[in-house]
Amino acid sequence: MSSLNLSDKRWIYILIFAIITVSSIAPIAFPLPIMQWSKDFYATIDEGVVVDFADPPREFEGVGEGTRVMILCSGEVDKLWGDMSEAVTVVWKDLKARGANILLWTSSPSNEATLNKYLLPLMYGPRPQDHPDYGVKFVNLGYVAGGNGLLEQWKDSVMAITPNDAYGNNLADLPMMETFDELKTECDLMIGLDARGLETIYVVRFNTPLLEMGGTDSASYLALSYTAGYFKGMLMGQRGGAEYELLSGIPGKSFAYLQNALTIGIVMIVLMVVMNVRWYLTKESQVSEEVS
Amino acid sequence: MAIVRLDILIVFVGSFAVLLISSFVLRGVKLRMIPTVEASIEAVRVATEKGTPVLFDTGWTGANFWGNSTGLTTLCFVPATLELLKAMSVEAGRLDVRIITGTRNPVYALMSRDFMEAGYAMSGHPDRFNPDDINFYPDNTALIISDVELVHRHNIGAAVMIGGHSQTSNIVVYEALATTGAMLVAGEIWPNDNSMAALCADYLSFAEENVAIGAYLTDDPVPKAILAGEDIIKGFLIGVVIIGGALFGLGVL
Amino acid sequence: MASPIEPLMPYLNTFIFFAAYTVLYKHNPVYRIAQSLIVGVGAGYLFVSQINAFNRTVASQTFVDGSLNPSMIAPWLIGIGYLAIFSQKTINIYRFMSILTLTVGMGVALPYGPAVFWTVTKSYAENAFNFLTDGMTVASIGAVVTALSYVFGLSYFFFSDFASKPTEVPRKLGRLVLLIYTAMTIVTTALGKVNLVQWKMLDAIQGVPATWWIPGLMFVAMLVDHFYPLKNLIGRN
Amino acid sequence: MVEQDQSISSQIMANLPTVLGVICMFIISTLYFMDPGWNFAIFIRNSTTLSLPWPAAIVSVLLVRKHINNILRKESTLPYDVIVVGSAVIIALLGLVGGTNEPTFKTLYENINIIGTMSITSAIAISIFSPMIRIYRAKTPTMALLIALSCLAFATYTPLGQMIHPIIPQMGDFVQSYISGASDSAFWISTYIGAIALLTRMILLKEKLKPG
Repeated sequence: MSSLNLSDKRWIYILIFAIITVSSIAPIAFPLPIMQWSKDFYATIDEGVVVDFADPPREFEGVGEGTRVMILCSGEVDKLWGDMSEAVTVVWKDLKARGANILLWTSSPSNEATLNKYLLPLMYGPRPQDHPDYGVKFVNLGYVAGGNGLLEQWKDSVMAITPNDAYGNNLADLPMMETFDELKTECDLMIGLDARGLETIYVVRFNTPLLEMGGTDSASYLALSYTAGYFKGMLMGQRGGAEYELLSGIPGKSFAYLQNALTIGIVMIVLMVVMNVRWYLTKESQVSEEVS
Repeated sequence: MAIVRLDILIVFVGSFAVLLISSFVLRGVKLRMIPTVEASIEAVRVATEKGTPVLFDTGWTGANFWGNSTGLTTLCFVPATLELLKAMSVEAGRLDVRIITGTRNPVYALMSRDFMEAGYAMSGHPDRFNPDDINFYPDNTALIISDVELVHRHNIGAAVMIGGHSQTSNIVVYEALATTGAMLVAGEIWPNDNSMAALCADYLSFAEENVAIGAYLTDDPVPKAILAGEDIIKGFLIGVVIIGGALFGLGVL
Repeated sequence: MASPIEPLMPYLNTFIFFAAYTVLYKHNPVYRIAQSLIVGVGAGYLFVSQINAFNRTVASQTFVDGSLNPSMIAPWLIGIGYLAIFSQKTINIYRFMSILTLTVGMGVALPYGPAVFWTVTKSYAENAFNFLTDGMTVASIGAVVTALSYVFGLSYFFFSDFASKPTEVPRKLGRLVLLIYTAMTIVTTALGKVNLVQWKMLDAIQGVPATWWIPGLMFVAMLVDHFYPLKNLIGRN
Repeated sequence: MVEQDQSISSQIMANLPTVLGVICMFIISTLYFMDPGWNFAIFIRNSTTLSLPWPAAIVSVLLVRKHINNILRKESTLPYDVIVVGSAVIIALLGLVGGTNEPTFKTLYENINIIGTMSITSAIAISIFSPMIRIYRAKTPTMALLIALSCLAFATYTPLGQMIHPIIPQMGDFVQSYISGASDSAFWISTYIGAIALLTRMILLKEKLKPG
């Protein structure tokens, strides 16, 4: 390996790690504009929305006591958790505070392991199945294989395909599931965690209101679904968490990540400008040398 | 039994009808080139000159039951990339260079064994095929972390990475390839992954271009006529936006 | 019940997380150990989870109350058919199974293509001229910009001469639209992923037990190695 | 005419798996448009889905076998091959004996593979910053635009833009929501059309899914 000189790109790596370390030790608050899709996300939960892809339109009146919310952890949450943790946490807290009935499904063992390790203990303690809310306000289906094909089948009945929850309880014995079985009609709101394909299964056919949460950059590949109106709002990354904290007034830890983003943003802009100026000056001096 | 969304059904059937008709009517229409087809074969030659193996990484491309539209595009990369692998294997067999693959899809791993073996056999050197050069990894992380290791260990001189990689992790391998100065031919299923290829690749193809690779690897005019037929569907959609938009705007619809 | 090795796990996961970064310095044994563990554990886990999945969904359902369940015969046959790849005599059986798997997968997802491209296009068309009724708002201007960008973006992908030559200007604009997407995506991806590093850094600093010294130690080792290659130590022994 | 018929029938016979596969594909497709679906289609779909553990298990074994062969041949990678084989065997034994809920089995997977996944995903950030600094030079108008847009995006997605002027994040928000959204749509939709074209080629046996 060549010696460590100033043009060595390993300096970039060291610089970035230094920024992250400093940001992690001493976070401060910043002014934060709220993206339109985040405002839409909160408005859907708070005030509701009308979905009119199929006839007749469906009117959703926002999340209140007993609203049936299904959370579908069907994307790559295991990879993105470090960029989604605070947003998912604050939204879950809000749903609980509003009295929603929450049904959770994870599409892969690693997604299930991620939520079991980082989210559910925070919300329901080390043994969620023993929490007083369990079966009444919250049911965890856990990892059930089958991807969106499974969702296609669940549209008619969850219990017919999947009789048990993640802990081996019979779903039919859980009071919350009495009116939360036929998803095409009995699910009032779906929230996808990096989920894809729900629009073609539920939205365009059954007008199910759909919200989406992902990493900061998930917006790039989910943009179609927001721009085309399938998603009624999106919450992206730790920044999305900070936005939701502001909108809902529920305190959280998202702002720690913004200082890091700010410093990185400034450093990258400065570096791009400096490298371009350096390149331009080098080019100019080469040209003048050739002329002389 | 009821039909759900008749309009989508009509578009579905109509699309096939247009393309089937195009396969007869549009034979001989000239198509633009796709850069990665030739470049992939060139990558084999470049690796030969550098005396290193070629990395052929298709990521998650393969059989899946995700049951969503992105799963469909992933599936459609299978025939295209396998045909490309076979064409590269023919050249690699002739030049006596190894192709080291990387895949995380079990069905694809087995199929690539079949196609690669056939390619080496077609080159006249079936003995140069080594099934151990087909690397299956249990997940995307193992694939990326092992690809990086292979790039450094073999000092890889050229790579063809056409497929799908979770969360733009393809760029981690690209960055490793940059340290060895490798030629990079890339094309990704997802647009965000493709943005990473746009940042780093020497040759890039994207979106439907990758699905069309098989049609470019044959002299048969029918597949090319079908590709030309795609333009009719795109033209129709553009027409829907412009004419339909005006009619909606004017309150006619 | 917790695993007896649970107390060691914070150290292990911090080691794994930061070991993957050591390759930025150079190809080294720490990276190789992390890589080998990820591959090995992943392979073992995949093997077990597949056996478990097949057992739960097929094997345990093959005989119900002592009688054969006919719907379970096909999954057995298709699965076993994959083994046919190992003999040239039977390879066509394997090919049939793999083709069937691919095409059935395609069949599940096939209608979603037209479902998306038709409903998206229709939705853009419906909203494109909203400014006529809603006036000039950010949303109505956005709708017409969306429709135009979509048209340009789509026209970039024309394959044939008969379509692409007369649409040269829209295709150039389409390239611009795709470039804008690319630029935005590259930056948002970088900013999103850097959050993951910070998330783990926070965990290493604030978690119990604190494990920040593991990446610290790795960094020091790399720095020392740069000036005094550590393999010399092994060589001299 | 007779010759042509013969050639079509012989082509179908030679590509029987592909022909049957295409038929199955359309049978399955009908399920999307029907409520409820029909039993035969559901049977094919479920049977194929349920068989998927087989190829995954086969290639997992092949992977381990490759590393065992390396150990037997005493390759230079021997210590690492031992780690791969050892960890795979330990995990497999834990899972097979204790089941997938066995605590050590679960915790090893969580603390090696899930954290490894997060690590590799996080490494993407640095893998992007590095080429951005290395490659982004305003040599052409296109590159100049790319750099300008990158600066806009950095300012929009961090508090920086708002600190300078609120119009900056508003511009970034507009570009992302409308232009990038439309661009994403064009990208996906052209690929979906490409998928339909590929399947048309399969119907005409121009894509056979087998070599030769």
